[in-house]
Amino acid sequence: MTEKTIYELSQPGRKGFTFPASDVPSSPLPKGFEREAVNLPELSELDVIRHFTNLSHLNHSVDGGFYPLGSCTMKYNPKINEVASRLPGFSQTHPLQPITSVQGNLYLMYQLQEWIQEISGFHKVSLTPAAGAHGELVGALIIKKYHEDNNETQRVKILIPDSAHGTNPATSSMSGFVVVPLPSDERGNVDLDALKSNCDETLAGLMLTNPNTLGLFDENVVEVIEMVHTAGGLVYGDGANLNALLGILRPGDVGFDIMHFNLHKTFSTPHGGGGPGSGPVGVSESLAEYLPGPIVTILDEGDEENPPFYGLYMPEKSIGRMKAFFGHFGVLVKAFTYIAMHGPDGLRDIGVKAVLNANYLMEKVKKDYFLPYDRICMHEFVVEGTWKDVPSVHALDISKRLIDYGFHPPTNYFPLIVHEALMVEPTETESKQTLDAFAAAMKAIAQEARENPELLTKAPHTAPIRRTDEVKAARDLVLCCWTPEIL
Amino acid sequence: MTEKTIYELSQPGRKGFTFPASDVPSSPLPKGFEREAVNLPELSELDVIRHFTNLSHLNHSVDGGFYPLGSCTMKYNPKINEVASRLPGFSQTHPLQPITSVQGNLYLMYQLQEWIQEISGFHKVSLTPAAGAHGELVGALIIKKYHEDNNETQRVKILIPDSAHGTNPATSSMSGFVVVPLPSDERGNVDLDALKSNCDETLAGLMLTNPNTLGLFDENVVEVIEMVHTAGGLVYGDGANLNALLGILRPGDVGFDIMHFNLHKTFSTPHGGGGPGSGPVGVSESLAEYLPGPIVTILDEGDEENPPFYGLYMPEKSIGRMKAFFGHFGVLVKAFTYIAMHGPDGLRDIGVKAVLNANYLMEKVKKDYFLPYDRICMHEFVVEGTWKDVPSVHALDISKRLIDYGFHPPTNYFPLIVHEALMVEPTETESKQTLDAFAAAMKAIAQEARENPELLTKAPHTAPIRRTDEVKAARDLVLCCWTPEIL
Amino acid sequence: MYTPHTPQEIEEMLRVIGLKSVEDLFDSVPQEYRFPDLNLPQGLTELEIAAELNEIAAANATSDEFISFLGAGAYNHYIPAAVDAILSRGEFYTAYTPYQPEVSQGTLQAIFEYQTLMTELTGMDISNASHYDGATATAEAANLAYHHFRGKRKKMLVARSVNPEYRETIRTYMTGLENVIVHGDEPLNPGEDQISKLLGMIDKETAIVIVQYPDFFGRIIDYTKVVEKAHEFGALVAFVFNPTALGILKPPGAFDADIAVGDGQPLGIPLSFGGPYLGIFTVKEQFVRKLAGRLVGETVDEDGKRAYVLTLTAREQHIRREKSTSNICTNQGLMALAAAVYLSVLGKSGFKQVANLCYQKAHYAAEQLSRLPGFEMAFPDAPFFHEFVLKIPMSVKEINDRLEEYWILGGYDLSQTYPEMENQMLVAVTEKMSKDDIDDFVAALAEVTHD
Amino acid sequence: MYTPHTPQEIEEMLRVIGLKSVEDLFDSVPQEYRFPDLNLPQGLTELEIAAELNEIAAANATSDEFISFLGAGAYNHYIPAAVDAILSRGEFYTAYTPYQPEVSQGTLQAIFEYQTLMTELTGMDISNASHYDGATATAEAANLAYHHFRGKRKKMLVARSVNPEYRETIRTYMTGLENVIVHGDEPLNPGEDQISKLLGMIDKETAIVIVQYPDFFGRIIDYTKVVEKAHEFGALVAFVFNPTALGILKPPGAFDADIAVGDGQPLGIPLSFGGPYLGIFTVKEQFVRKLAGRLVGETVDEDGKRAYVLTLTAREQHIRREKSTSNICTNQGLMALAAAVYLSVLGKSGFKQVANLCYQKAHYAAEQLSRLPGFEMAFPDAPFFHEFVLKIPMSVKEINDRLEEYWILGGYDLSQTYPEMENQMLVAVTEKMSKDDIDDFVAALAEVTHD
Repeated sequence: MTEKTIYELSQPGRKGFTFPASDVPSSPLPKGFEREAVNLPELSELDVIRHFTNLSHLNHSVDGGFYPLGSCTMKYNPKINEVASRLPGFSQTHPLQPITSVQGNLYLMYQLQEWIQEISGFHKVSLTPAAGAHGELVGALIIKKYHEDNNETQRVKILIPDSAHGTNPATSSMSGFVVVPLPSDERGNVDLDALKSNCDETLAGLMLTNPNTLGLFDENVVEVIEMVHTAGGLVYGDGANLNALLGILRPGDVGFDIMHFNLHKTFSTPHGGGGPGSGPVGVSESLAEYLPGPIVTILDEGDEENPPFYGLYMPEKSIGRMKAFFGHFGVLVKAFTYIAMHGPDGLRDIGVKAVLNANYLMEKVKKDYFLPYDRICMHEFVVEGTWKDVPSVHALDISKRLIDYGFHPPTNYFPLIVHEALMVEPTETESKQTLDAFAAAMKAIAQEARENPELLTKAPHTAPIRRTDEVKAARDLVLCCWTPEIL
Repeated sequence: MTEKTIYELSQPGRKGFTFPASDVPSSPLPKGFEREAVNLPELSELDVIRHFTNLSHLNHSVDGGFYPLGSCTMKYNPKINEVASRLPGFSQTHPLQPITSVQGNLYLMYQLQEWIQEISGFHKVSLTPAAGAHGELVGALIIKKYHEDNNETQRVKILIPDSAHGTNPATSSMSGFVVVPLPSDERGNVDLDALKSNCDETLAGLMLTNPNTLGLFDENVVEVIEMVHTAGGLVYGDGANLNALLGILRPGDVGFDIMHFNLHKTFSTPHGGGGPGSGPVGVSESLAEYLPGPIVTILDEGDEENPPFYGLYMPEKSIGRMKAFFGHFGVLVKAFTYIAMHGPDGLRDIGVKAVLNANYLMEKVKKDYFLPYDRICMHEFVVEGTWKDVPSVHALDISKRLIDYGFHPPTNYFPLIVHEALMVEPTETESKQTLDAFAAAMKAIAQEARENPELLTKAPHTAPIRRTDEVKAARDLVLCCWTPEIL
Repeated sequence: MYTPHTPQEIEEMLRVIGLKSVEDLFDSVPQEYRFPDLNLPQGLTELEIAAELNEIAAANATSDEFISFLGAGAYNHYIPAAVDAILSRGEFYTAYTPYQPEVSQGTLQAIFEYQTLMTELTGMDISNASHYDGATATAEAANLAYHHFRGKRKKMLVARSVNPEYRETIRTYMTGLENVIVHGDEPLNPGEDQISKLLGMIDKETAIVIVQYPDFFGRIIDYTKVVEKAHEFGALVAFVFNPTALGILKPPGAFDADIAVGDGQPLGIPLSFGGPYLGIFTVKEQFVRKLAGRLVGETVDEDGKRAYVLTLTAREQHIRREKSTSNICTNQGLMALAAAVYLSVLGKSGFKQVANLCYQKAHYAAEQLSRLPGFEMAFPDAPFFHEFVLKIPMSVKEINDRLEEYWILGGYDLSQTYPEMENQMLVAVTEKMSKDDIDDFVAALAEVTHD
Repeated sequence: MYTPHTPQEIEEMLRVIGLKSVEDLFDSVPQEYRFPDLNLPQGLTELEIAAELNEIAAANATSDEFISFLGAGAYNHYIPAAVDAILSRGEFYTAYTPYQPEVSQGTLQAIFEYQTLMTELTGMDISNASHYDGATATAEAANLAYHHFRGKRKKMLVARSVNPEYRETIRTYMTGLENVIVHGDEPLNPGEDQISKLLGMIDKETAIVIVQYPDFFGRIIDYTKVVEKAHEFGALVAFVFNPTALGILKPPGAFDADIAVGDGQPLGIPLSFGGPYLGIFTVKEQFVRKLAGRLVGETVDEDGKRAYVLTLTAREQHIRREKSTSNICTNQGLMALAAAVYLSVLGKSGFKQVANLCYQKAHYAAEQLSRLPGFEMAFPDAPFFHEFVLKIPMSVKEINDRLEEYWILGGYDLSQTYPEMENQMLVAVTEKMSKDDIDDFVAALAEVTHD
């Protein structure tokens, strides 16, 4: 099953592609800057297609099977999305064209801003952030700039619950804040006492993931936000788990000040093997002018005969640009398509079914796996992937054994507050039959663990490769087809 | 690896797709014609995509690996072809639109007619036939009508060499001819004596595959055609093997009267798992008016400012329509693209490299497999898939064992004149590295046959399924997801 | 262009073969004809051909830009994005006929499912793996009947209301068979009725009666009596059906048809200027060994696992050679896959919905159009599906020329194939058309006929 | 829409959970905020949204319809059909970050190959698995420098000839870091030279010097002295490069750059109104443990078979949490795949050819344009790649407005970001443009400036 690399497939002198000969008089290349042809592989188009087709077969994907990777919301990506973003009217527009020539694009972005505002309850949305973590950074920088503008530069402390996403602490420190972790209480909520003791004049804000990475909705969310606000802090909501709240609750309504939205999770744009994502950010009214831009606005309302005329603006106190141009437009087209197709009822249906699926699966899985926080969950749940009577078996072994059953493993070892965590997010697009099959596999594995633990500890048995030597990878660092000798 | 059927995946009440509600007043359905909803499966879009994606993984394909299926010309299908036929300007045109509104389509078809004429040396081409066998039928019907028009209805005999394609006899009898087989001589050419003895006043024609299914060019082709013509017969050329002749020889030049062209072989349009093909037919000048139509023609030559104006016509003595509309237009677009990209030099390069690859591979394979006609071949060659010292091993076993090496088997047991035939056509798009790997596998299998014949007779070992029970399939006829009880 | 050989490799390969140059490979080709100069334009790069194709395609008017009321055998339906997502997978479209079941289960199972879907759709027992298109499938029906009676019944009765191009195709196919007579489709005399005419012609020489359902004019006709009389005389009956119509209409199987054929283009296949489409071919169980084309059957592999194979191949031309009754050796594989994916995506409810929408919108259009001064329905009493004939106050060509200014492609000009139907337009309406589109059409027609 | 649940299944699932209705699932959500009414348009079917999207897209002018001379960070190159054939495979685009190597070797090996291609292209030692775009990759370069010096060097020098949007992005990123000063990119004084200015500013406080190559004005500048002086003071140097240019130009590695970043959009990624693009991030070997973003490394599996994994993950934010230097947790996976396929298809000869064509055509355009009365090259002595600055006799906006009538999108108006560059147009020319296109542009400019 080992597929050669493109360099191993390369043959000197082979040509896969030719451009037309030059039709203009020749100009000499600039002296002193010449180089030999770049050492690229030399392949035929067939070589390339066969290589990458065969590589594709080594991947698990949503199109190929169940992908219950917790907190990643691996829902089905409708095929119409792919058609949408490839329409030449979208894909062939240059970002610096005169705005008169891209009114279609601007209209679409404006609508998407409005829709995300309506869905989330925030006052204003910027579509520019490139991914969830990028949106988080926006949020942290807004908190920073807001306090600076209010001459409260002593506010350097960001509170982060231990049930938050892993990026939150990194984002905070990247923004120059001091991170203070908050413990969870026995129901998985933020510990209110710990919160209270941190509500002082150094408090910049709280980064709250709700539902949190245990899949639990914080029952005290209103009180928590109130406490932070009273202390002069801002509350950032990590929107990575928004799928559970569509049509159920608008985070802006309960007082969140800032939130990013992962279009590649909640709004079905494909994950692409790790990107491109898209992480628009919404804020409350008082923070609207801090957003990164450009943002689409209506320059002329139009009338019965003429549609509105759209343009771009940079908010007055903006934290600045987060990237070139206007965000991941191709991804925005897909999210627009998805929201337009769902409408208010369809969106709520997503939230309801995501939560229904998670609870149904949790109910079945918890018979054989310890569920540390046993209450109604939202879109995902976390069980322990180990048993006292089989100490040799770990969460990782269960994960790898699931591969043999045709499933992608859940998220392993996260959140850190659950011992040997297995974090399962089924999403709303999976059927009861698939959930039943997964639950049956989990049950079978629990039995195998007792009867033949090697089935787990040596798993996977049917994947393209067996377990990998990660220590060697980090020690012998080979990061390209040939290891530079200097390493 | 067993994938459920769409009916096994179906759940009562599940909906995968919805149309807009009706926006017109309702009309009652006609009385007496009502039916219950058709018993179609009830699936989500994810169910459907996952099902067919997983099914696709059970196929060998050119995009996935070497496919040396003799006489099928499984060459690489350039990806630009797929883009071409999907351009909305092509795919969204209705065949009955006014010709003023489809001048682009007609121009493309006209060019393709002209180009195939130039490539093949025929006077006139009709693009309507849907596949090779369909084109063959056209040929046979033209022969019939031609003789009828000349009041030579006694010409009822079609000669078919034993090295011809399997469809030829069926085509002839479908057209009301009596089929007379012609033997091959020891060099694989048509036996001239046998031909001569059949050249009488009942001779309607000869169906000649050249290069024939042994991959050999008939060295006496000029003489053979001459003899048939002298006897008053017509010569039909089976164009299935035209790939070997591109830029090498124009069949029309050596006297062939009629020939079909497999666009899905020679001109790189994909085989589609068994269709759609496309089988345009070319004829000599005296037969031009017999072609099926419609054919594209220039109605107005135009001038410097105006392009020519294209239209359709039905030839005067046409054998008639072979299908609705004008042929497999979507396939024609791909063939047009391919020819336009190659030009005269590129086309000859195809012919040369196809023959080079076949001879190189033959040279390597013949060391371990008996080659009954040992001379320079054209695009393919045929060896015996058995050895006297291992009588238990058959051509089929070698084929199945090749699957374990990642290759599609060659054509088995055809042509009939070679004992345990393995017919190998590498095509010009495969690299020397692939040919070497195939030859190495063939060599290894020859050794395995001696050392461990079960490796062959029980093969394949790594395919999605093992060998199938074809007797049961024909005896217990299950042709749909549930066997009708009447069977 | 797509040949990977480097100069060095060519040298090495020639050395192995034992030749000096690639030209030497062609010594058996007559020298005077060898290596002709082809008078073709020089090859284009991908960049150039892509630009040229865009230009050529732009010279057409498309059903996306125009509102089109053309049908007459090809229909402008919505194709869900999921269909092409599957069809564009290289594993499907770069595979060939599944001769080797061990590495072709994908194609085989998909066709097996297609066969199942077709039997459900038509109410027939057996479907083959498909033919080229509706016209050739219809011709193969006549061919089957001819061989069913071992050539002894020479009369093929075809209704005039069968698609004219299909009738032409039948005639072409029948020229290969001895003394076969195709008729029944002459113009009707004034007051003559198609059904009565056919009934009067059926006799013991009749091999098959071929009718269309809904017919070429869109009419839904009850062929019960035709089937009864045909069976009384031992003749076969073939229905040419529109698959979308079967979403709401009683299927051919329920009429006791022996054969049901049709074009599967409406099932997820683009208009594409007439092809490639899909020939659906279904029969009663008793004809299973007589039908032409591939069949996929279920069986087991050596481990007893379910598996699919091409079966009853002994019928086919590469085995029976001159004794086989048809020379067809491929099916329309990728198009059959399209239909299977289309019907799977739409499912039970979606398919009924699309059929009903076509019906409802066509009826609204007919209602509105027939109110225009000078316009009337040609068959006011006949129920119809999604197509109908409109008598109009001038020539169809003239009207259609004027409609182009309104970005409308008018209906099919019946006088092209039915000389007796001057000034009659065959109008098709599908689910893609909104009420507004229809109203625009009505308004445009009012304007252009008012001038 | 895409939820598969049937009413019966919902019942069964609720019974297993022990609830009466799905509403009961949300008891922990504050009641007063639960189930808000969303003021959104009702959902559309696929047929409807497809039509609406076509309409929206049609409201744009595209680079297929217009001849476009816009560049300035995004370039209109030809994308071989093979690229999207691979990118549209569900196995790639519906997979996620390859956390589980056993079922992600496809993505992992593709990225490993991407990393290799990027090191070959840039002449650098190490490439990561990609960043969001060129701007963020540049900002991450500054971030790396900041952390490399443990926050002790606060001065980030950026040339004014670096893409203005990249400079803005650096500034935004730097606001999170204490007392960092970004400068060097103030408008030049008359007669002042960018290189001299930078040379004059480099000191022992300088963490990094960031230059662009070719620069934002298309100029090919020799930064040898900048690198020497920076290294003399222990500072790092980052090159912001255009990948196409590296097809014919000496790479950043050859200038001894420490970091080379750029936007990979020209490598097979559609313009798509500005994104998603591809941030290329490459470094010298010594920074391998300091660069942000994913890295794929080669290793073996338990059977000793070659395998790929995400490696050095200990650097990443989900392990190091607040101690990590960047929060980036995805890469731009599918875009990196696009670049890998693009470079594999073009190969050694094709990539050189495209770079050379861009160069030649741009030079022809510059030659022709600068001959027009009132037009001149802004930097007549500077070598340039495929973009150049043209001084024109009126405002760029005015000219561009008039060019639209000629189906031409004129070059970028530099006065938008460089107030000192009134009436100066940045013109980009790629291989997609023919001599005729360029001549048309010249003729159109002659006409619109002649009026």
